[in-house]
Amino acid sequence: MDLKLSRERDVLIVDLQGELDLLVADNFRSEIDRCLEEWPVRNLLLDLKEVTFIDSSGLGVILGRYKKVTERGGKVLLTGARPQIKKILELSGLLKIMPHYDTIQQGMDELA
Amino acid sequence: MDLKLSRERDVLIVDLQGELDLLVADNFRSEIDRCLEEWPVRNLLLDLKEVTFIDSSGLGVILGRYKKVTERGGKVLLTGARPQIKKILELSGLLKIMPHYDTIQQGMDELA
Amino acid sequence: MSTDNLGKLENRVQLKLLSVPENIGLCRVVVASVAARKDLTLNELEEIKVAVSEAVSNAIIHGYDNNPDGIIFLEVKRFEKGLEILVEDKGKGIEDVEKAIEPAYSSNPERIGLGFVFMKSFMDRVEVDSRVGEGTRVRLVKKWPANGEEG
Amino acid sequence: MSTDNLGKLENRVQLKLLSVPENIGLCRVVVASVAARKDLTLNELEEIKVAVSEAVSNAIIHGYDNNPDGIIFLEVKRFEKGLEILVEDKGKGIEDVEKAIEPAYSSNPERIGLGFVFMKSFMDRVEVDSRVGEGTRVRLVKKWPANGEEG
Ligand SMILES: Nc1ncnc2c1ncn2[C@@H]1O[C@H](COP(=O)(O)OP(=O)(O)O)[C@@H](O)[C@H]1O
Ligand SMILES: Nc1ncnc2c1ncn2[C@@H]1O[C@H](COP(=O)(O)OP(=O)(O)O)[C@@H](O)[C@H]1O
Repeated sequence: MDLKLSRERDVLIVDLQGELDLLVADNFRSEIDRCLEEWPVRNLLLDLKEVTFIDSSGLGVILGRYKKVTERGGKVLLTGARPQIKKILELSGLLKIMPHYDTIQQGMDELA
Repeated sequence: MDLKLSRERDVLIVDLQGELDLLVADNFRSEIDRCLEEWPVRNLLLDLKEVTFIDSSGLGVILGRYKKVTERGGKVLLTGARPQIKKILELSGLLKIMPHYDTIQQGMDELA
Repeated sequence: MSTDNLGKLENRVQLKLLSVPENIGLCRVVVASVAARKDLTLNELEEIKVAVSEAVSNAIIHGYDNNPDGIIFLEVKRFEKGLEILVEDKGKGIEDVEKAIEPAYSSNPERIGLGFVFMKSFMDRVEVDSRVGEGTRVRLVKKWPANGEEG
Repeated sequence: MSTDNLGKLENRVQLKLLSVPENIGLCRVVVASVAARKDLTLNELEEIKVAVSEAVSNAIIHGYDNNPDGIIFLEVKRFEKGLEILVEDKGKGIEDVEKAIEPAYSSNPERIGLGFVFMKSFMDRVEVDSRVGEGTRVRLVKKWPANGEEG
């Protein structure tokens, strides 16, 4: 599991890669939280294009970040999930509270 | 493990793919032997470009085909092996009796 | 223990491993490797991997409270007609299994309580056998899609 | 049994599997997965996989004479300073271990006798413990490259 963090306007963009399970959940959580604290960002975009596996431990971290960001008045978007990953997101109910777009560009347009 | 067999001039060209171990050795042996019997070929070119793993069971099948083909006056060439695979071929001594070329084209030129 | 008529045993693998998070991925890989010889779609294989990941993660987090010295047992049996997976820990056990498997229930406020939901959604059978102070055993069964025989 | 000072145990996985050829790849995958957390080069990882493949293939072909009902034990321990692998069968055993490990020796005319050669080339230690009629145990040790400390 690798993650790359970048900022565009007031959006923290996280490019997630690999398998998102319990092994990497702590690291994933703390890296994002650090940037949410330190950077001048309001919204969060998680790009899941390169995520090859996710289970409830990974979803838990996403949901936790969602709570944190929305409490401060921000929005959370997901982008690019592969069909198998998207199915898990749907089943978990996450897609009812966070929209999913095919590309980062579409997500960024939505936040503009 | 997949293999594709084709013929060009008097050369049986075998495109090997995947992991070449005991699991696939029997199939690998019998497919090649069938073509050596049924097709009007004299020489054998094994393209290892897509081989991701080989151990002594796989090498044994190659050596067996070498004996069969050279007994009938033909030649056996290897092509395209990745560095890790080539190292195993070297260590086994196989490269002392069968030349290795980087591309199928180079191998075919050699047999012309 | 219920019996599923899964036909002839084709392969059987048992693992004993430490309760460390890096072994969750290992369990997925082992199950996928044993399962993969069948005409499974990639999607079905992914779903089986999620179910295994949940069961093994539970053993680590809940069974052993994240203690890395616990032992997890994994058994994978591939039959002619399906796959059977057992995940077992000798950890703290579950007091109320009925409640534990309820959607969104978790004893840990940081978790989302979907582990059993995923196991049930993705497998044909989920059985939980647990004793407080002794441990938990989860049995997961996936039947291969009938290849047209039964329509 | 010799002792190698490999430092602290980081992970330990034991497998019990049927002596069928499809499990050779599974053993490679398990060993690679346990080993991979270190700064190993891809090349070293490939070499370890070859060594494991040879030991497990031998258990199937020689130990159990290709009988698919045999049981193979695989244990992988990752330590701070290296990897230890045990491959064990309860098969026919080796009469003359000295001869068996000679380069190019094989009791089977269809094989090339390089299994032990590869194990010895790719691992830092190879130990064979065998009793006729009882089985064979191969112990393989790989030390991690010292990261400059002693270099
Ligand atoms: N192996 C186990 N040992 C002890 N308790 C368990 C085990 N597996 C599950 N549980 C209990 O069942 C609850 C629900 O599990 P699950 O649906 O996987 O959700 P989550 O893991 O998010 O809590 C857990 O919170 C825990 O209390
Ligand atoms: N697990 C085993 N059980 C019984 N005999 C074995 C075992 N492993 C190796 N041997 C013996 O040692 C010989 C040499 O093994 P090896 O170097 O791997 O070459 P090969 O597998 O090509 O024969 C084998 O031919 C066999 O007689």
